[in-house]
Amino acid sequence: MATPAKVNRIGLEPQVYKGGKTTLCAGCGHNAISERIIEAFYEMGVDPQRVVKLSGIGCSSKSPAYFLGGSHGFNAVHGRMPSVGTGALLANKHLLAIGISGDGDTGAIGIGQFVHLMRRNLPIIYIIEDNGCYGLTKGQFSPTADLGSKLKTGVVNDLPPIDTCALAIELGATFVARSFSGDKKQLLALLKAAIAHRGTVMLDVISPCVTFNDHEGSTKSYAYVKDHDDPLEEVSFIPFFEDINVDYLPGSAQEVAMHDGSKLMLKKLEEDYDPTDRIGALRRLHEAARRGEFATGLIYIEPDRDDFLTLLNVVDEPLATLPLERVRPGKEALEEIMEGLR
Amino acid sequence: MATPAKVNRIGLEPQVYKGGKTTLCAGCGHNAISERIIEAFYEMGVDPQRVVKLSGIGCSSKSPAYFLGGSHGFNAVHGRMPSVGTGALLANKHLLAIGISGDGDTGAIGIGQFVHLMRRNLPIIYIIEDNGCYGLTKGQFSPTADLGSKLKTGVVNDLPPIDTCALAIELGATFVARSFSGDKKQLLALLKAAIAHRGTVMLDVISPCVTFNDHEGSTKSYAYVKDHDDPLEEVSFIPFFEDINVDYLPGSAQEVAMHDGSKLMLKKLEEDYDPTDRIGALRRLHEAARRGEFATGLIYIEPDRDDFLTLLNVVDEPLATLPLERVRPGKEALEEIMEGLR
Amino acid sequence: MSPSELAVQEARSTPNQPRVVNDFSIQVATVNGSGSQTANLVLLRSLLLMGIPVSGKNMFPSNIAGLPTWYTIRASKRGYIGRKKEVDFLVAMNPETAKEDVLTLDAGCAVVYDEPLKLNALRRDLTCYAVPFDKLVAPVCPDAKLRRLVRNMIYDGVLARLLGIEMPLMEQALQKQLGRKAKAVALNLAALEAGWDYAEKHLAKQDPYFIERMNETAGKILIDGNAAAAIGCMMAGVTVVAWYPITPSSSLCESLIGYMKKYRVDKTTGKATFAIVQAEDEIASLGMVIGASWAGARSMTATSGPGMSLMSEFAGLAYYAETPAVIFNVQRVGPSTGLPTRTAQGDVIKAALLSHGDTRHILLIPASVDECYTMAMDAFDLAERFQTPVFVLMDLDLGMNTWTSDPFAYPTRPIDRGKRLTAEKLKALGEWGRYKDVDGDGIPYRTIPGDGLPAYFTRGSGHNAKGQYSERPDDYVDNVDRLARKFETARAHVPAPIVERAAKAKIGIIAYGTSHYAAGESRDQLREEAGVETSYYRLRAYPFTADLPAFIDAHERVYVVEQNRDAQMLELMKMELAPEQVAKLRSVLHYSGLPIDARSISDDLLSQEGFEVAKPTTGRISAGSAGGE
Amino acid sequence: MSPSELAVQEARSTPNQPRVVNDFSIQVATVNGSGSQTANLVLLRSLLLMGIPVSGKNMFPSNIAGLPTWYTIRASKRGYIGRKKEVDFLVAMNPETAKEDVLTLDAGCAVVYDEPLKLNALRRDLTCYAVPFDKLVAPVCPDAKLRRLVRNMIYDGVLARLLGIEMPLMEQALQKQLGRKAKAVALNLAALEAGWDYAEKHLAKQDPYFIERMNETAGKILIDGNAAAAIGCMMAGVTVVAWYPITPSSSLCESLIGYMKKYRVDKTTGKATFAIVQAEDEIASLGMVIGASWAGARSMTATSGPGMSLMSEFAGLAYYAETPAVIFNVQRVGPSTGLPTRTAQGDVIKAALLSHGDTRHILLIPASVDECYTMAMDAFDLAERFQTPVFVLMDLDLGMNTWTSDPFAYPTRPIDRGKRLTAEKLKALGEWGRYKDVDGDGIPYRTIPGDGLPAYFTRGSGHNAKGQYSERPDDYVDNVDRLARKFETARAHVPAPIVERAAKAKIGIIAYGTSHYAAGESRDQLREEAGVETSYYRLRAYPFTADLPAFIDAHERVYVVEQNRDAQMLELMKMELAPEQVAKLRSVLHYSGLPIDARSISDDLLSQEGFEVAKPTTGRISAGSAGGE
Ligand SMILES: Cc1ncc(C[n+]2csc(CCOP(=O)(O)OP(=O)(O)O)c2C)c(N)n1
Ligand SMILES: Cc1ncc(C[n+]2csc(CCOP(=O)(O)OP(=O)(O)O)c2C)c(N)n1
Ligand code: SF4
Ligand code: SF4
Ligand SMILES: [Mg+2]
Ligand SMILES: [Mg+2]
Repeated sequence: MATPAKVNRIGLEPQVYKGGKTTLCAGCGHNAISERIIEAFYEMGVDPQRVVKLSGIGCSSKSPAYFLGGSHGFNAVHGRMPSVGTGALLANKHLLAIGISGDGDTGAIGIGQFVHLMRRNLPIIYIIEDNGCYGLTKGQFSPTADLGSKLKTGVVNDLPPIDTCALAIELGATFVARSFSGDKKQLLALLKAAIAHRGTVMLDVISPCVTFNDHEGSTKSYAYVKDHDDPLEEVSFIPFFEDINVDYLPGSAQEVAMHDGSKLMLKKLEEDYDPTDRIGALRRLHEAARRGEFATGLIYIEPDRDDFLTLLNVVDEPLATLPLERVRPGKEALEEIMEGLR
Repeated sequence: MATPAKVNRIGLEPQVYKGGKTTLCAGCGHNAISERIIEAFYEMGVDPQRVVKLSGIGCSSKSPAYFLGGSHGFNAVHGRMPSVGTGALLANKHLLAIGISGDGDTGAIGIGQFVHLMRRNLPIIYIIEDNGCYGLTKGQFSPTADLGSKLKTGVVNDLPPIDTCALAIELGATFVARSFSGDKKQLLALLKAAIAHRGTVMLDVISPCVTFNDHEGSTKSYAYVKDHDDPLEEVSFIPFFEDINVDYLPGSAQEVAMHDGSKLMLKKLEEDYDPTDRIGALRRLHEAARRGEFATGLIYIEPDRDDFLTLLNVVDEPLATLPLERVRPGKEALEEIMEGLR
Repeated sequence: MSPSELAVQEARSTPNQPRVVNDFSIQVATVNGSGSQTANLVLLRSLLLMGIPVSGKNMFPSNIAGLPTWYTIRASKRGYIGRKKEVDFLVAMNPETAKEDVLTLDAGCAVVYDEPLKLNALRRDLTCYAVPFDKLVAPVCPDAKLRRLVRNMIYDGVLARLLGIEMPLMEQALQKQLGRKAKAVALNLAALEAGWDYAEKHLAKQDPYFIERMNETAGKILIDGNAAAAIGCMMAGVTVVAWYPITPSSSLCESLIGYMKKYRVDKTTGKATFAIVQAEDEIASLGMVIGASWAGARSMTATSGPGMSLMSEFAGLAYYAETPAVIFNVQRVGPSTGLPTRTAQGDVIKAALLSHGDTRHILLIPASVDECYTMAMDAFDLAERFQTPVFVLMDLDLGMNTWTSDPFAYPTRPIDRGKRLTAEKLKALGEWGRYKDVDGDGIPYRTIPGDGLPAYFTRGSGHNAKGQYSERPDDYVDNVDRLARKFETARAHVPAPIVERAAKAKIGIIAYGTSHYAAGESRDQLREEAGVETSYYRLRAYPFTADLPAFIDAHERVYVVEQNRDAQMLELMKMELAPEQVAKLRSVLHYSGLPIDARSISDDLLSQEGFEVAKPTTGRISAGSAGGE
Repeated sequence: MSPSELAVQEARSTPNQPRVVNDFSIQVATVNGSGSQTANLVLLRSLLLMGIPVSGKNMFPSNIAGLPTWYTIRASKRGYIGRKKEVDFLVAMNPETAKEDVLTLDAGCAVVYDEPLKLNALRRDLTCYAVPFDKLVAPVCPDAKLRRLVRNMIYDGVLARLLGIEMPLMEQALQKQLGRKAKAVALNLAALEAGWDYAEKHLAKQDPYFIERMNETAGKILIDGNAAAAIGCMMAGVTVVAWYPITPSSSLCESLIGYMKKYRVDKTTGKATFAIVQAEDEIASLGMVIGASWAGARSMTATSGPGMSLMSEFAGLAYYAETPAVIFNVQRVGPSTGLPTRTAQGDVIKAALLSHGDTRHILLIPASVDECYTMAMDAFDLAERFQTPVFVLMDLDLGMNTWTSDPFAYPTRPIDRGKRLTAEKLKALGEWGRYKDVDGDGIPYRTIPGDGLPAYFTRGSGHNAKGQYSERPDDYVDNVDRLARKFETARAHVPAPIVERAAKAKIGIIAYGTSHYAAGESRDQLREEAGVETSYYRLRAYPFTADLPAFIDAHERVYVVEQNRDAQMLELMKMELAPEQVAKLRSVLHYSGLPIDARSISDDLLSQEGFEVAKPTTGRISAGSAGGE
């Protein structure tokens, strides 16, 4: 007797959420992130038909081919995923967009588009698979490489890193988090919350490059990150469609109500951390960085700001498929214009 | 009997520091900034032969033609002044570089190069002539336009501004200040300090566009800025070559020792403001912005960090003019290389 | 100026010239930011209302206010609307350029000038009319701050009187121009009348230039090419626009915003059927367009040369990934920090080949405002049909100057959304592959996110016909060969040229875009002045259509007229035409930044034909400020 | 494999083939990241040490580890170093591609394969040698983690035995390759010997392929083009480098960093006579180069197609502002997200015309590693002499593959820093103007910041000859005409072609860059197989030098061989050659992403010449993974 297939709330099997076989190196952090994405979308019961996957160029940017095989994807040019994603969402505001970038793709050539995407609060899940180097071009330092971090060749990085989380907060992103490809639980919870959030989700996931940046002296090696992970809270996510009550001691947890009715439960690890306080969040990031640590978890959230698509006030249907009558004004309109020009 | 010409400490007359006749609109804030630059370079006794002026494209970017006529200048492409400036300084580390950009030139197309210049702490005086609009293309909103600010046509800006000062601080610039084209005294003092600083000076000068953005409803109009100027301190500059002692009540002023022996005296207007505290500076910027005000003055300074040219550890002479013997290795070198390839 | 001074000056003029009616050019020299644009457009429209074919061209500097600007209005009973090289009637308002403006005129020209400039002292072979503008403006405009703006309307009044433009039409033009701004209308009307009155009382007509009513402009509209293109985009059903301001293309998107807000917002819900985003730069603009087109929207951007250069990488991606994109390039003189307010046809070969690697793009080249309108619609249809970027190459002259036109016709054709896979088609095909050439025309079927049909992963060239990742040499070759085939298919679908064969003509002329007007006028000059008959081929698109070789074959020599230094269109032709055809091709180039004029073409062509050509006329205008910084 | 199995297989081979000595290709199919590169380079170098002309080409995927990779080594006693289309000897290590690799071989080929793959079962017309790599590696490499890396060295040992490569030379090559890493040397030596021993004991030679000592490589070096160019840059005295990583150009700058650290740092102070900056992208790279060159440094960047596209705007500015810049473009298959690890000559016309507006750039096109070295030096001299960007167009094949060469000669020429104004010159000139053409060659004199000479304000085209701001039409025309003149001057200064005229040849062949080797070999094939004599013109630069028309005139038909779809160099030629010359031009194209091979040229050319050409050989390699993502 066949056991009934395991399905999610929209009746799809886990298999549906998988993608092609990865061509990344065995053990690459990026693969772990793909796995969490597969789980999160499966468990949240997202319709793959609604999802678009966008990326730039890099090992990280290849990874959308390795999850959600039934969704459309666009492997664009280096550093320009944000604009392509913006366009896709303008065409169809019902799409759920997930953009995958690398720290080189975002921090170097793509930092301009990153800045403007954050500023617009475009509703997209923007993931940086952050390994502190350019994996695909063989390991040069990227702009997130830490001061003093070493290349395999022994060369030392003498520039300060760009903290993409601090930048995103400064620029107006409404959901900013950092995680580690090795922290399954935290990453999964954050990804689910990301799916529930309406606005820009900026999720910097430290994701060791096992081939070029996993050695002693690197501050983005698996071992180093594991040792220097400094979680702000214990994150759990309760989707709107699950009726779970979690009890915490009063004051020991913060509950964030998401746009779709889901809840993000943050069990405090530090008395005073409040992820809705922008300047507090920045301070905390700076402090961790000064200690050589990575503050992870939900760093900042502003659940209620209007996202870019809302500001544009477009019709409810996707612009992409409006019929001719809706997009071509009538004869009178043209005549009126002509009259005005006589 | 001819009166002796007024000259500065290197014996040059004020005239020498002037440039061509401005082609900007009468009353444009940018012209006021050019005047302060002329004064500052004159009074500091900078040799114009040592100065290079760089700019992108915009009304602001035209202004280097209107000061320091005896210095070389390069009006580059839109948003890319930072890279051209970087190149010039790499070629000759003895040059004193002043880059003029606009809020569009920097905040929109140029934000990527801005980010990386700040991160490198390139020793350049980077001035944003900030009018919240694209003057040269007739007044569209720029990324520094404030939320809710109005165009002449009545259109309201619904995106948050990029605070270039906060960004510069976050990214590692070592001298970050904001001023107002209408505040002669403050701007002049900051410009002189900028000349004395070794490292990136990011000076955002609010500079009203009298033609397109000086109306009611604009938050970058002359009147609005005058009303909402929120100076952090009273800035005065004492150059190393002047032997002045200023007495302040203890605790009422902060003295910043500059790299060249000059002193920046900051008479406190607020008890607790400390421009060497990064996160404090960010908080203060956020607070002013929340109140709809512009925090001006010296916002942040870190006088001692190595600048980019120092990190590169190049020879003392300009690379540009090293003689052939210094830049072409000898025959033995080539032979050694060839031997290694056999 | 006292009446006696006037008398002196009359003596200097050449009163025995024959009357020149409706066939001359007026140049107004002012500084920008002085409100002269209103006065100039009123003058232009008044001539239109007089029924006379007319055109207006603005030569303005690359700054906002205070620098020399020249506006040239040409009245032409024969309907010539290209630039006229010679100035016949000068209005000299700008002290900075007045001297040079006057010195470069041909003998016999007329000059209205601001009295204090004393231009009459400069030459004796002109007809000079002094007007004390400051004195006249004071009484009509008590508010001293506004005088600068109103002052220019006075020369309209003076010209109306001197040339014979009917005042009621002038007033009508003024009303139209200023719309509902009652106070402005009143002030300007007063200035207009003050000018008229002054001329009536103090200026005795001495020059030969006259305006007389015709009936050539009934129903015509006045519009610039950018606005015309904007209307076309709206009518094409554009839904996503991403742009970054740049002269001379900004007003295309700005006009579009205006029209869309008026006609494309749901009256009841207030919601828009479009999204227009001012992007952070041109790379982002094209990225957004590509993303939107990929997701199924009709999407466009507009820019000029520097922006197009920045779009290079993305343009190549779109060519290979086969996403539609409509890109207007309103051309200006290159490069960046070049002459952004001067016109050129300098991006032709660059647009055709934009990006690295083997790429080739469709170009549409409108010559008129009407074509700006229709080709905007064509562009979207072609971009979606061929799933590729389509460049609409305009230029500053077409985009920013005001042109007369018949009113635009409402589109009768439905829009072509190209080969979109449907459930039925999928069934019919059996198996779908994103890049399969099922119809043999090189054009594959596509799906879009959210349509419920099979998804695919979009990349540049690294895929097989099914859209799967591939680095196989044969997959690559198959794919790029299909792309070449697709481009060949496009030949039959782009706008065909407009050809005029003259019966016994041995000479052909090929022109495109705004060179058309000067070329047409030049053909008349060649016929009338030198007895040279020419056939004419107005090119409207790239790839070239199949009839180009035949046109060349039918003539002994063919001149390709264009506004760039390097003969870029000719270069594109040479790349694909047979050597026999190439052997017949000659080039006529004009690249000073000013719009091309008929006289320059005729002189150049005739001298290439072995005629003796007179020294270039002195009518070289001094447009452009120099030096002094 | 048991000896009896071996016997079965021997029967299948075709033992009566004649001995093939020093004239065959070996292809090693592995996965990348498996350390095979070391084994392949040792094999390559051992042949060099045997005195045999040899070349190696790596066909690798666009990822870091785990995907199929093919390395082809060609031994050619006649000195052919282009790619050979047919594979003669396969080493099949990669389970994923082994089947297809074997199936596409021609009959009679030899195969060494990993025993478990059982490839002998696939075909009976090959000579198959099974080797149990895993079993052999275990004893020589106790550390299981290292086995993956050492395992490949075993096939070197097997091949040494089967082909007759002398073991001491193999060992010498290994020492050279691994340098001072004693432990690695020891491990690999053991693996090498294990391979040799296994072959000695278990494999009976059945194939016809043999390596025998020659004396053709004395003193030769092995180097890739990127490293060669880097040495050239260092010797040219480059002082400022700005770059952004991109395959296949990264290793140019990375090699340069290595050399500069060694040879351009002051021994006593530890200070560098150079600055190398990894920029944030290619726009910034070129911006830095322009800034540095403007300020007087010798400055360069290196990139590939996508980066060059991004440099478009700046390239135009540099052309107009007349700042030197040296840009290496190591070409790969376009577009972005295309095939970044495959070779092409696809950016030729793009580089020549890069930017909007009327621009034209100097291109240098090295064909050999020696020319990478010398032309790097030429590039700086030309860039400074002509105050303009100079592109050095290499390709992946040249830049990343390892080539044999004579050692590079130390430069004898001093560097040319171009027309820099000096105090004396200024005195002689009287008045200096930044853009004055005082020498009639179009090249003006420049000053640099800090030199104490007159300063100027640098812009694109908006200036007069003095360098002052100007929008005047005549100033613009004068300036761009001078720029065109300057480009004409360059014709006489760029590297001249290498021409070989065959006495009675009616056919000419033009090739450039890496197409040279296949073209040369093809000329032999044409002569020997079809009796077709050809002359040869190896183009080395753009603008074309004056002798190009004469070469074409001297032949009836001229074939332009290139590695792109659109015949880009031919297009550039058509743009300027006379129609009689164009009529003679034909095209031979190869654009699969693999390096061009002689057989493909010969077949294509002969069929265009009307010869009957055999169906393409089956020797089509399966380089490239497909599908299944
Ligand atoms: C315009 C352009 N420049 C350079 C490259 C080469 N390139 C490909 S991936 C990459 C860096 C990728 O680094 P990152 O984004 O951190 O991704 P990772 O491989 O580390 O995951 C670069 C520079 C390119 N593809 N396009
Ligand atoms: C690549 C490119 N895109 C667009 C332009 C057009 N452009 C010129 S100036 C400018 C904006 C200038 O704004 P800002 O920097 O704020 O200077 P301002 O004029 O306000 O001083 C733009 C968009 C250009 N020159 N180049
Ligand atoms: S090179 Fe690094 S980033 Fe790329 S796939 Fe391998 S481990 Fe991952
Ligand atoms: S338009 Fe505005 S920014 Fe430009 S010069 Fe005029 S006032 Fe200044
Ligand atoms: Mg990375
Ligand atoms: Mg501005």
